[in-house]
Amino acid sequence: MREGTTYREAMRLAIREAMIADERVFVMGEDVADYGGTYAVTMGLLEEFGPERIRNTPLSESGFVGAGIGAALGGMRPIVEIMTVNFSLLALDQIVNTASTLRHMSGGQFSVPLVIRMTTGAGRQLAAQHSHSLECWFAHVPGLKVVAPATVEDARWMLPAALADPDPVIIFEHSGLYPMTGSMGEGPVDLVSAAVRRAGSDLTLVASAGMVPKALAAADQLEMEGLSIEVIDLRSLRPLDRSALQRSVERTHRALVVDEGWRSVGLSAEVAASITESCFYHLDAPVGRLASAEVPIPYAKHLEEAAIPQVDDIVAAARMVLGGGMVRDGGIVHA
Amino acid sequence: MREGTTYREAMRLAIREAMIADERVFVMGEDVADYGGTYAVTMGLLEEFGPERIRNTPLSESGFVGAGIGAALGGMRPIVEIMTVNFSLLALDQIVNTASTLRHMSGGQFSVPLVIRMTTGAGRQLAAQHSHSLECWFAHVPGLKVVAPATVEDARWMLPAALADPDPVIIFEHSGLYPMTGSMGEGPVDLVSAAVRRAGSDLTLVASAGMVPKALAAADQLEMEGLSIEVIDLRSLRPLDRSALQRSVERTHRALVVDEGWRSVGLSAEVAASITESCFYHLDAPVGRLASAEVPIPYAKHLEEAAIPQVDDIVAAARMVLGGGMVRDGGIVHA
Amino acid sequence: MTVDRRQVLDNMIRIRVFEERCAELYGQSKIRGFLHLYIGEEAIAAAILPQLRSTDAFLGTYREHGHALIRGVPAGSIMAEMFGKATGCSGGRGGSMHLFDASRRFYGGNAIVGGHLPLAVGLALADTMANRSEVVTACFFGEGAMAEGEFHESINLAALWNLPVLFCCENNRYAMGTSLASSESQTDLALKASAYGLPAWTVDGMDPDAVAAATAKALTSIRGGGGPVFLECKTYRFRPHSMFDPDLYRPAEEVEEWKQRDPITAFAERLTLEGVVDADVVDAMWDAARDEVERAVVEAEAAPFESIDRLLDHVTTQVRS
Amino acid sequence: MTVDRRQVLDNMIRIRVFEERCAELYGQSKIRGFLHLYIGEEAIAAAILPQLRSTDAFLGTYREHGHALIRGVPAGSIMAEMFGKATGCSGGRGGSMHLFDASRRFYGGNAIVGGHLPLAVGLALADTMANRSEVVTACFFGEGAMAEGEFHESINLAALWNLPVLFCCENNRYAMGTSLASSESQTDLALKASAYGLPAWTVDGMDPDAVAAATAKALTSIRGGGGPVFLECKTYRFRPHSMFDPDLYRPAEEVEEWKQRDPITAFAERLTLEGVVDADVVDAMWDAARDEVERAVVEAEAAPFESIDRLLDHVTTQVRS
Ligand SMILES: Cc1ncc(C[n+]2csc(CCOP(=O)(O)OP(=O)(O)O)c2C)c(N)n1
Ligand SMILES: Cc1ncc(C[n+]2csc(CCOP(=O)(O)OP(=O)(O)O)c2C)c(N)n1
Ligand SMILES: [Mg+2]
Ligand SMILES: [Mg+2]
Repeated sequence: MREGTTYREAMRLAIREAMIADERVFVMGEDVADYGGTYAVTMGLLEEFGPERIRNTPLSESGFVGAGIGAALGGMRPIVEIMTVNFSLLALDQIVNTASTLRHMSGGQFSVPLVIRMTTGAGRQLAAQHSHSLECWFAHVPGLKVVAPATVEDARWMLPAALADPDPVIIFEHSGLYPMTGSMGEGPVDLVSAAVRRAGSDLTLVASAGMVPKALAAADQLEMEGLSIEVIDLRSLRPLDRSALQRSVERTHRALVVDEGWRSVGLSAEVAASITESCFYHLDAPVGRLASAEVPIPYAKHLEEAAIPQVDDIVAAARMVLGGGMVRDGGIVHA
Repeated sequence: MREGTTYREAMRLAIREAMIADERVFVMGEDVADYGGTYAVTMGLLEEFGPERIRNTPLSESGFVGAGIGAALGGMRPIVEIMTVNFSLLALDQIVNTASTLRHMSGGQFSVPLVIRMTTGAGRQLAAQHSHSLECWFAHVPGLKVVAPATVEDARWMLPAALADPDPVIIFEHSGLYPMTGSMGEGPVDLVSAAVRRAGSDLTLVASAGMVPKALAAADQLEMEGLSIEVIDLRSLRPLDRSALQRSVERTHRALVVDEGWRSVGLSAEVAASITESCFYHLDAPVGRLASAEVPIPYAKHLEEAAIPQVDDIVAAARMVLGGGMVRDGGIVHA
Repeated sequence: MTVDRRQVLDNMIRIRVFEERCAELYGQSKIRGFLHLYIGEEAIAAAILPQLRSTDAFLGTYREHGHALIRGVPAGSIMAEMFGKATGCSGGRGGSMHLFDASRRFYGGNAIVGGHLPLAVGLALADTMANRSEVVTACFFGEGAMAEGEFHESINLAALWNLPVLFCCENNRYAMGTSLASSESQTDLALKASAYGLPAWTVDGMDPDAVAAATAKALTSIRGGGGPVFLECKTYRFRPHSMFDPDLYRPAEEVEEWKQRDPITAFAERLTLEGVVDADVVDAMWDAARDEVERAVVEAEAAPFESIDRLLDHVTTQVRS
Repeated sequence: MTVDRRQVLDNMIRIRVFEERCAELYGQSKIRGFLHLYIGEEAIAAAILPQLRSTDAFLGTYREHGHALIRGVPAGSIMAEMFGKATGCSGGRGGSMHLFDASRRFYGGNAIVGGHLPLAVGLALADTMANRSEVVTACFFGEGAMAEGEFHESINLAALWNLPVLFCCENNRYAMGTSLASSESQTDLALKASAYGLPAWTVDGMDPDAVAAATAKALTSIRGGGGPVFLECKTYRFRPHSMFDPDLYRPAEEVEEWKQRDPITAFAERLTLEGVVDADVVDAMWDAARDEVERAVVEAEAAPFESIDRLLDHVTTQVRS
């Protein structure tokens, strides 16, 4: 009976299974132990595996992320949890200057088989310092692999794939998805391909992480107007599955990219540029981009909602692309 | 007699003038004092202004960048020097979580009139940890203004404009440009508009910082083949001067973006996406992107050169765009 | 400076009443996001903040309602902020973790643990460079912040440059669910701080008199040009870390033991014994605090939300036309 | 473990000869990028590294030619690396600042000041968790790194978790042009480190015997499960920070004074006086070192450059087909 598992439980199951299967695997991060994880992902694991392997750290993001890199170099398979992407800003030196470069700088002598999990996204009124969606920064860096599970199945199966990978893998979990239920499937899954979550022929909607359920809801709504929308879940943000995007848009001739991150120089730009490069002569309209308003995420609920793409915004933007128009540049202000 | 000033001297002159004009202005950073600045930009200023205003800091990027934010809040006009963008990874929490958000989070009560200068770019065989071009990360963040002087004139005049701005401004100086000579002009300059550095009608070449001289050289070469190339220097990376790009490409119908940063999810993606959005029905070919190979920059000279766009690569890519083709995705490996 | 001990008691009561009401309002979904209560720790803010001058600068953490209140930010504007209203002290953009008040040199409200420490250094540097004499920057932080690199870098800068900063560590023994002993190899925090070469003292943070006395000494030294001082106040939070915290990591008995040391009860008793107050005075304080908070709630309820058209305001200084 | 003092002298000579040749080759543009010489500081690597076992892990800074050499990385492969050749110990990708040798547990060569300290913690953690007993991770860094947050976070983790790390601070008094006194509010670095609750000692880094003795004691303690040890070696770099440094920040007399204390001269004299070596032995050491380096140069010259087709190798594990 696999229906009805939550994204959170799927993640926890994945960690637990990995720890049982391989004693080199351990979890390290702030409040992963007694507290049970900020988002309760590691709840109960301390009791089962003890404090060595469910290892609480002091508040020292650079220190424990770097220690994870070192432990990976030393033969372990650490799963480092950074509470949220907001705090990863304190650890970027280690991630970018060390984890992503070591293999290359050493001429291929060293692997860093490290998995970093962190939550991303807004939507909980946590305001500007707790609501970043900075996946795009990581997706820019050679030497990293970056994935964003948007389904319970990926929450369950991306972790073992990441642990099996000899290179550093960053898993972005969207904090809004933890209570979502769904089927875990049978696994395994890969870390490189995009998935068509819904087939369609009039427009390709590209989304990732927390935007996938919204894109699907928007597609349902548009279907009632007789429009056939294909929804692609990027799954892997680095590498991007450019050929999946190409295949889809060559059929639909139109695309809209939806991104919870800010618009300028973000993920949506790369997806739009990539589709345009590969499908230029197939496109009936410019690729649309719908991203978060270019503002630090405000606390007030109505302002926060207005800042982030909502289902209605996606519907409106899709209609715009279908009409051949350009999705308005800059933040969309919602009615 | 203003001809022949170097980019380095222009920068120094700008600092010196600002310090004479406004006693709230001071310089803070690693080795700005006795050492004279890693790139000798502040050489001689300690003697003139003393150690309070040419303030050496310990190695603590997060600490002194944050102290710069605090000093700005406290009414000073700090110029914080981060030696290179590579080390700014240690200060990103302060820049993104504090400097860029304070105004918004406080409902507009606080300004952060801080100027951060840092060098960027590769080309000096300094290898993976000293060769990043991460301008695109900063250009993604609302609340920041990001500029990249590519001429001696901008090196001279962007600083006073940045100091006059009530918001945090990041100035990226390309380390390869310091010895470049040119005219300083009369100033002032703005921090928001792109500049046409060379007019042309067949193709718009878009570049910034260290890629501008290369783009100009490539344009000269192509002119000998009878091709008329327009070269646009972005100058401001946030905000982007999207209308300047649009105006140019509406005339030329073709564009190639050249970027020293990595290709995926970088600055070139935004420029390409933006041009495509505004000029879709004017474009005769997909916007080309020529960026650095997706590899941590290697030490060996021939490998480093191969990793970064060179004049010949620009010429080749421009021909490709002019032929209606697509500039090859992923890193270009040079012949 | 001598503190008015009655005022200190009153301060504690005001914070307590304000925050207990906040907890209720959270239950009613009037307040959202993260809400971190200071209940149990009131003695610290109550005894230190009255000793600061209006010219001094102040920085707190995300657990800063009490500090804002005692700094003088009107309860109504704090409450409106937590309701997400346009009249809130941060225009509804900040919420509980980001209270600000420029007119009172209150620089927030910071939700990055340790993130405000470098700002404190910079503010003190600005005051020093501008020759604003006797001005102090007071920066409050939890003991959890001391493991962060930003603590290390900031306290070194302040000590190295002899800046007028009061570093006030509110050591409530836990950083979320992480106990001090599992966070610091050196749990004697004053000893740890003293290694940076600045005066570092520990006081009982449940005792407002002790806190006030140490603070007075520290401020005199700082205002006199003696450089930064580190003050550890040992305290305890009676509530979970935030409204999301299941509070599984500490024994209920430990919480109960500390609650026996409730700083308000203890201080009210002491002042009563000493004849400084009597039961009526104390009751009147509670009543006035309740009044204040109820007025704040009414004000916050009545206040307007910001127009969505102003979503993009305050990103950079140029306001959209 | 007792060190062979003749070997220590030989080690110092090998480093000196190697690096003086590097400086020449830099002048000839054979070596490019940054080049940081260790000249003057040789006693530290020369006396510590022979005491490490092949099972121990080692991490250094960008000033690590000497360490690589004494760790056993062949001079030819270091030189080839600096020439940017495919046969270099990092395949020509790293250069002077990024020497690596997996077979010797030599984890680099790191060019971010302080950036390797967390790695040391992690390596020691891995050894501990995998029950590899008596294994030590030795991590060398300059005194400038101690102001960085990464130092603070790393040493706390190591002490908190009682990990087998030797923290070796090469205090050469300057971080580029910044003197210790303008970098640290606490210039007694062992005192500063001891605040983390671990043994912390200072030794004369110009005296190989002192360094060797302190190291032996530290290693015994660490291998025995005593947790990390911090060792400050007071030293001086005779050359500018890098080949780009105009060296304006320190008086020429200061440099001269320190040069009088050249560790090689002094130690050779001491060993001669004690009858451990004689002039012939010492001469032979210099000759052998020169031979070694010349062979390395010839080897590096003759080595092939990496094919540009392999530019994208080693980014992720999957090699392009
Ligand atoms: C850099 C950073 N890491 C993690 C968090 C999540 N977090 C919020 S509060 C907190 C505990 C802080 O403890 P302490 O400093 O002792 O303050 P207290 O909450 O006890 O007052 C943590 C881990 C954060 N906000 N910032
Ligand atoms: C994080 C960081 N900031 C700045 C630099 C530039 N830099 C390189 S070496 C150095 C001085 C380091 O001094 P120290 O740690 O004492 O080592 P030493 O060079 O004296 O051996 C600096 C500032 C850097 N490489 N990394
Ligand atoms: Mg605490
Ligand atoms: Mg040094």
